[in-house]
Amino acid sequence: MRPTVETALSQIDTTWVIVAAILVMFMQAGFAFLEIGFSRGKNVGAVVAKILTNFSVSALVWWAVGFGVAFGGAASIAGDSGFFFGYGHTLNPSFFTELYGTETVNGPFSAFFFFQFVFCAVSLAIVWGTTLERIKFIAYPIYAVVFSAVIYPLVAHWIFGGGWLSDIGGGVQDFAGSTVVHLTGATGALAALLLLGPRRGKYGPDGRARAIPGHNMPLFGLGVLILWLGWFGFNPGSTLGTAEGRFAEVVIVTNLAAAAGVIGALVTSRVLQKTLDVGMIGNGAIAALVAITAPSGYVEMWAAPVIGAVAGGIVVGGVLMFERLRLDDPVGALSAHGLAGIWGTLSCGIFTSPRLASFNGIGEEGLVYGNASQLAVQAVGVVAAFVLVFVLSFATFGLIKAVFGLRVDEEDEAAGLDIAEHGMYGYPEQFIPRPELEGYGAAPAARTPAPAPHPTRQEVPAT
Amino acid sequence: MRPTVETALSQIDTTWVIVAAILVMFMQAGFAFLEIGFSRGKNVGAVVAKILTNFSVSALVWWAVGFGVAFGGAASIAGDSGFFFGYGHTLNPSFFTELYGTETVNGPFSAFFFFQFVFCAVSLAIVWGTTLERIKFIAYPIYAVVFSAVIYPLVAHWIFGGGWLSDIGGGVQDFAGSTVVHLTGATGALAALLLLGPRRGKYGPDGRARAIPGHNMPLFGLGVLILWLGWFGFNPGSTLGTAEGRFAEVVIVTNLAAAAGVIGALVTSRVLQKTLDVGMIGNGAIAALVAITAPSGYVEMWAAPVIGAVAGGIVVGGVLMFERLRLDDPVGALSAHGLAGIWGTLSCGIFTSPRLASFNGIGEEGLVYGNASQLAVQAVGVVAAFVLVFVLSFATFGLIKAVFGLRVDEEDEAAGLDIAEHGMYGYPEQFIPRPELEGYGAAPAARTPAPAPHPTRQEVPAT
Amino acid sequence: MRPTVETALSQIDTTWVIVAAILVMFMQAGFAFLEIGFSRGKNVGAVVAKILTNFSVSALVWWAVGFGVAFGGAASIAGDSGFFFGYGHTLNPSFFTELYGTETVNGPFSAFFFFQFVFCAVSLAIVWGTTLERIKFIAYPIYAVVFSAVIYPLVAHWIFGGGWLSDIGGGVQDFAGSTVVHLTGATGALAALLLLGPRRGKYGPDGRARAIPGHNMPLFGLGVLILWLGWFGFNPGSTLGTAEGRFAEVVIVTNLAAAAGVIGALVTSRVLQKTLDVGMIGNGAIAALVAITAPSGYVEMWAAPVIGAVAGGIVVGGVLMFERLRLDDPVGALSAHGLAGIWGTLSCGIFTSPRLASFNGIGEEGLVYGNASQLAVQAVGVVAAFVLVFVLSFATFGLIKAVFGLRVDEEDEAAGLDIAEHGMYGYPEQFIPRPELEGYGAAPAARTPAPAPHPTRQEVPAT
Amino acid sequence: MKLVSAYIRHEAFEPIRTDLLELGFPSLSIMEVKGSGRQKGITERYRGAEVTNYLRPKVKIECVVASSDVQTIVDTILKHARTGAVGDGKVFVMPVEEAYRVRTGESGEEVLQAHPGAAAGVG
Amino acid sequence: MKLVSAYIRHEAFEPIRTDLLELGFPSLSIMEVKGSGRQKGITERYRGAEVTNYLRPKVKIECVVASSDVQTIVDTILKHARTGAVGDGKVFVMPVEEAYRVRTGESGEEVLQAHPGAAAGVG
Amino acid sequence: MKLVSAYIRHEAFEPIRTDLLELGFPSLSIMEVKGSGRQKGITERYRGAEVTNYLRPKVKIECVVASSDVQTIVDTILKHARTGAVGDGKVFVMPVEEAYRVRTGESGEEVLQAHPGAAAGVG
Ligand SMILES: Nc1ncnc2c1ncn2[C@@H]1O[C@H](COP(=O)(O)OP(=O)(O)O)[C@@H](O)[C@H]1O
Ligand SMILES: Nc1ncnc2c1ncn2[C@@H]1O[C@H](COP(=O)(O)OP(=O)(O)O)[C@@H](O)[C@H]1O
Ligand SMILES: Nc1ncnc2c1ncn2[C@@H]1O[C@H](COP(=O)(O)OP(=O)(O)O)[C@@H](O)[C@H]1O
Repeated sequence: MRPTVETALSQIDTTWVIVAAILVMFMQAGFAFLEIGFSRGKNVGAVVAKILTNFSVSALVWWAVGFGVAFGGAASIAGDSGFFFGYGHTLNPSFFTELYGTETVNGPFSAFFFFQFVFCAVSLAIVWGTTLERIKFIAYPIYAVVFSAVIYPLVAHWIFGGGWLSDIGGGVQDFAGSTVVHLTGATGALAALLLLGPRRGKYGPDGRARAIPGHNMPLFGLGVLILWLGWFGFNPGSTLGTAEGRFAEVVIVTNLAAAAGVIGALVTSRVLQKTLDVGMIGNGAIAALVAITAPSGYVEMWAAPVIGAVAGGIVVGGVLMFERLRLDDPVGALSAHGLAGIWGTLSCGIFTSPRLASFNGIGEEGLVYGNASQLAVQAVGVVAAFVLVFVLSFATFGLIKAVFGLRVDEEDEAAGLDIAEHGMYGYPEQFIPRPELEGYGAAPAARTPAPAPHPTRQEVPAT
Repeated sequence: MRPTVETALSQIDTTWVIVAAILVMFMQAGFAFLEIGFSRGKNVGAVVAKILTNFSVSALVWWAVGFGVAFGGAASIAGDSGFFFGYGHTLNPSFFTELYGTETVNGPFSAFFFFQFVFCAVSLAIVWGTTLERIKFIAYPIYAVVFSAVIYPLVAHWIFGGGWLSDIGGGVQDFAGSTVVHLTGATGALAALLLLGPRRGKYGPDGRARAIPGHNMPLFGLGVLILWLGWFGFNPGSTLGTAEGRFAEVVIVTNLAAAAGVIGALVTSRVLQKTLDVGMIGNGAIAALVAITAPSGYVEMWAAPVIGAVAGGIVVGGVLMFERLRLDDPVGALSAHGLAGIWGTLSCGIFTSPRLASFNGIGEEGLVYGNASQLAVQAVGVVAAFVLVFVLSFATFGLIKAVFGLRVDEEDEAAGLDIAEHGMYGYPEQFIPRPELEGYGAAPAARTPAPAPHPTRQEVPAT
Repeated sequence: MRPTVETALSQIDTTWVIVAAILVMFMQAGFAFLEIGFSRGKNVGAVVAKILTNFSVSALVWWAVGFGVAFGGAASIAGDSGFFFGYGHTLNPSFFTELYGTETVNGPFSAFFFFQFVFCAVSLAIVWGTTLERIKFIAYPIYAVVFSAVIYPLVAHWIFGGGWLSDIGGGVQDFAGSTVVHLTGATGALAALLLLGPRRGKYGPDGRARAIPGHNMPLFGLGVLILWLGWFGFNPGSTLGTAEGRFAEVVIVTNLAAAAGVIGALVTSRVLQKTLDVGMIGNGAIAALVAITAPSGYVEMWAAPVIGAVAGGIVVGGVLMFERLRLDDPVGALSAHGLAGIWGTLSCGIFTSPRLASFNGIGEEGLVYGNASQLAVQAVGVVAAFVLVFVLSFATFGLIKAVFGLRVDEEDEAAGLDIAEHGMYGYPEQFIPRPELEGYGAAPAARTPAPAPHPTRQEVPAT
Repeated sequence: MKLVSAYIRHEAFEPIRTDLLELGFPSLSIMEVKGSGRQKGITERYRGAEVTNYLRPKVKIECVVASSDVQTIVDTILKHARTGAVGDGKVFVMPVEEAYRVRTGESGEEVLQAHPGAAAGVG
Repeated sequence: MKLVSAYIRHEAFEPIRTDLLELGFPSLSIMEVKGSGRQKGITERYRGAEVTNYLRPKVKIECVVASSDVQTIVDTILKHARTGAVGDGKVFVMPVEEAYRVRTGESGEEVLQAHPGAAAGVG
Repeated sequence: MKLVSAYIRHEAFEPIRTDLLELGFPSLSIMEVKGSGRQKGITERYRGAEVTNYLRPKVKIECVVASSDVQTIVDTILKHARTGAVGDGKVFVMPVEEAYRVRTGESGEEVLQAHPGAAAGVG
């Protein structure tokens, strides 16, 4: 049988979705390095263990349960098929079974599954930056299970998967998940933070915040650049295909917003902080990327710099505000993913163009085109998602706190999570005195005949 | 002439293969950072020089010789065309000339060439982690030539390229190279290690192993995450195309295995080591990725977590075992690529599904489907590859040892390879005393009129 | 309407161009880490802020102005449409409107826009390595505006966009921009350097150069590997599509050249420096990639190792030469992007094959095929680009110097740009004394009841 | 003149510095040291092997003062550095024979501390 | 009371610490130093320029003991630190006038070392 | 025997070392210290909070010499370390009672410096 053009198009679309998903997967490294950069040197190995563990728990739970809840049918609250996802399995009908023209899992549908998984994993990763340097390891796998089986899948189902929020008005517009992914993650972070409290030494007895600077701005920068890279999968991949080259427009929209976010944060930092705070500039990029996530498929290019620049301003103001409110958020996720996620979702209600509302078939144009109703729909989406995630997360973290404790003890926090929870420093040469680290003294027999350990051959008596 | 759908499909396939190959190429950075993280700070610049040199030698030698030996025809032992690969050259017929419908090198075939090259380069990179912190630089280019011209191409030919191992039974199943790439690399490492011995200070006179902790867990984590990323090219790219979106299924299989490997290693580390060893958790991911490499194209999704979890357990046990056997392997490659490579290859004989054996047209279903014979075929593949690689590698390293010496002298090892072989520390500020590093004293004339070097303008007398 | 094969091909091409552009975008991280690695630890956060700011300014300015100047028409000096680029806008006819079959901006054309933008951003990034550790932050945004609006777009227009240099002879051959991108960046760097002078302490009163070693070879290596990765978008993406799988050939050509560059630099470093300088080996890869950029679409595979090896030699010699000329270029950009860019452009005049000259429809075959005229055309291209960029850049930097000053004062340079311009060290734990960094003393009330801060629970009296 | 040399916990430093400054003793130097005393070691685990640490990070303060000021300095240090737990550290007093201020080349007790009264009290 | 102050190779420290502990002297401090003595410099090469290093890493041990214990300490250090090659280092003995234990505020020789007998022998 | 102990700027070290070497005093040790004196603090800003630094990096030179050589050492240090600005540092002289060369076990003034004449001048 000769292959058809439809076959070719399906394979192109599958290729793009997989490439995009791989880029999004790599955002895990972005979060890891953003967090590592913002941590102190005694808490860095723990971030590596954490990111690998969470991503892995999430992968297995999403496969077993989460995907089914999110996309296994078009019911109003949750899906109900697709558990233990596998080739040849049958799915309940939904927008996506229609899109892929199949209710039986095949290759292209597998690409969709994986693309949605990496979104769940990003959302989960966002939770933990706020809890850095003091949370117990045990909290990760437990919350990761609940999050990947229930919390994220519910929000995803409500907005992406055909649930009730896609039915109010013309539907909530959230192209790639400013709310579904980012606000969800930040809300989980807020719930954890309220139960966790600030890091030891963050607030003096006078109540004033003390800087606890992250130990490594280059690695922070690596994180930001990897996230920026990954976002070219995140937003443009959410086209779920290559039709009309729309995804290329989304690439530009995404990039313009991010660029404006950097400039917005730079200027705001200069004005409010009287310096060019490196972390804030990076946060500006992230916040703008978060903000443009929802509108990236709905707005024309000219709107992107506006949305991004505002996000850049918001994140700087937000970080300063939360710092005052004694909400100790070492990476600024509450601002960059929470506030900017809200702003981004609402901004659809302002900037969505008629062309793109109709292209996507979701919702209507925004305020600047003379329609106020979409903004209200967007607000409902934000509130619904926030309440759902906050309640479930607070309950889960509360339970963990009651059963295991949420926070390492003071001694362990002072010593650092690396040595306390992982048995070894992440930077041993920084923390273990050199004579003890080398300690050839343990080998006196070997020592005596050994030549004097001159660093190089050139070390000979000068006289 | 109007383009045909076949043209379009060929271009899609070529695009995917090139994208996959680029991802695999980037695994070089993964190996570099895994090794850097596991090294001491005095041996890190050497890793950079090493990885660039090996990759480069391999690229040139693969182009001139290796590709021809591996894929230049379907003879039982070695190929015999395709040397100094170039557009328009003629190749002897093989499975691949048929697949691409051409015996004359063209664009799509070039993609195949490059995809196979990056596999060779990965296999070579695996060799060196075990030899860290003590091997002489000269060993790299020499072994790299032999490896890329003969050792790897022979194994690749035997299993991938139509050689004798693809003829026994229905053929050895090794989808992306658990044996061809990973076991080969680890076997080369073992040969080198036996001739090299443990690092100075690793074993005391009492014979007990002493921890020589790697200096940087964040960079180790970067390595792991980049490797994980690259594996989405490695396994799914081995479909060599996009037909039926099969590669998307391979993506999921690969990811589920890796996730289970992390959890398997985490649990095993907790049980055997009483801690959550960051390096082990990362090794768990790698080992599972190695293990799933062979079966990734042959097993259904449900089998992936099983294969991965076992690999995660194997790598932890293996590292502890080799440590006791006085085989000093700083990165655990013998376990993660060797033992897990064997496990992965054998696991095809257990889990291969009938659907996928027939889809690939290689071998038969595995034990769980009631067929034991494939397991035997897999075992033959493992043994044959191991013997070939070990003999050739041991001979090559033995020769290098006899002619140049394989190991830097004690003084150089103590001082570190960076200063000893590359003339400068990889972290000069860590090793050179600051007054000597800055040494403006060398410029007294410039010094006298210069203002006192206050770090900032704010430094003024307080009184 | 049934989709046509042409639709499928357009979507494949768009996919490849976007993937390639994303790879090129990530080269920003490559430049960042190459520069960070070659900087001292006190100037590293500044690089992060710098790269984000420049990329962002460039993105906005390219969108508003630069693209229009470069590609908004086929006039001899500059384009004149496409400003504030957006979907549905109309462009003046050019080679590219013909290629894409549209004068109205659509998806595929957006991919082209973005691909060209990331090239501009790469060119801009090249400028700053040479100015490391002493230039004022204010210089970045100002020069970035001029560069992205005028300087780069003019060169791009002249050679890529149908300007006068594509008309002399059969046109200047510069497939992916050895001249347009790399020489342009290096020329900007030279202009800045002449106005900036060497780093404090680089040359003693005796005039001898003193080593100011970069602080981190692993991060340098990360930069090199990311750049190498990105080049697989840079050159093969410049096919602007997937026709005949040509881009796969370009991948191989690119990689062979880079490999030969590493070996060339390794050997040259051993001969001239008597060591295996890690930075030089990395520079060798970069220089070869720069050199192969112009010919990558014009030469057969066999020529690539030759071009690359020469570039590897050139960069080592060039770095040593500029060091003597008191041109203090911490990263070697003048050599790796300047000299190698010139060599690469000229090498088309030597090695371009008749097949590929005619495939691209630009210029003629080179010297080895018996035609000398193309070499002359190439030389004209180099000179024209150099003069244009140098004059405009020197004027811009001169103006900045006159108005704001180009260089931080001596105190700030000694203290480092991180603390001086960004308010905080990039590695606070390296620079701030630990008691002051932790300073719980500020919280005496909290201190008294607190348990003694033993690092772990195990710290108990031994007696 | 005496050198007061104290090995203490890092977190004790800031209140000591603040108090000494108020008392007119701004001049001192510190350095990172590792010390052992009455403490068990910490065992670190890494890939199946172990390494044991007996030394703990401390900060050493070195402060040269006129002999008559020694007790003030010692008392200030003792006051803030005490938590009552093992590892609080030690203070030693050592003789110093001469002192020079590099900036001026002056020598004698008056170069020791910025506060003019500090040395003046020595009489 | 005396301060025994030794500049030695890193690898000598562990046996010294072990022996001192057995002899009843657990308390000491160390710090990283760089020293020069009878050694040529090392020349480092970097991108065509050079920098020369005359200083080598050493570890400095500071151990305050009762005057009667000085010889024990010095002998222990000399025993383990000697390789016979250039760069083995030096040991100096300096007077200490007073010592305080921060945890208790006590002063005098008995605060010096954990081992009760250590200072007891002083008489 | 005396210990000359100097807290100076980093950039002063190299000429001092060179001069001392020429004068026959190759042996010395240095360490990184942070010092405070007559200087205001530097305030660092980070994400809306601040941290203030009162300590500046200095290098400490420790050089034990025969009593008769002290003035040479002190003068050499003063000569090169002076810029005339606040923060130039201090030099202290302290008594040393005994010295041992680890390599040989010898003790006394002759072990102090490599230059044979250096101690010889002590008489
Ligand atoms: N005799 C000594 N010589 C040098 N340093 C000492 C001495 N005694 C204590 N120290 C330093 O003081 C620190 C705390 O000593 P420790 O014995 O724990 O105090 P204590 O037992 O008095 O509470 C040690 O880590 C070490 O740095
Ligand atoms: N007079 C001294 N003052 C301070 N430190 C010294 C002195 N002599 C030696 N040292 C320290 O001891 C280390 C080894 O000294 P070195 O002269 O090589 O020993 P030797 O010649 O006795 O074998 C030096 O690196 C330095 O740290
Ligand atoms: N009395 C002292 N005790 C210990 N260190 C001192 C003392 N006085 C000065 N220093 C050291 O010398 C450095 C410079 O001192 P500073 O007071 O700035 O010098 P001056 O005021 O004499 O120019 C300080 O940073 C500190 O390290």
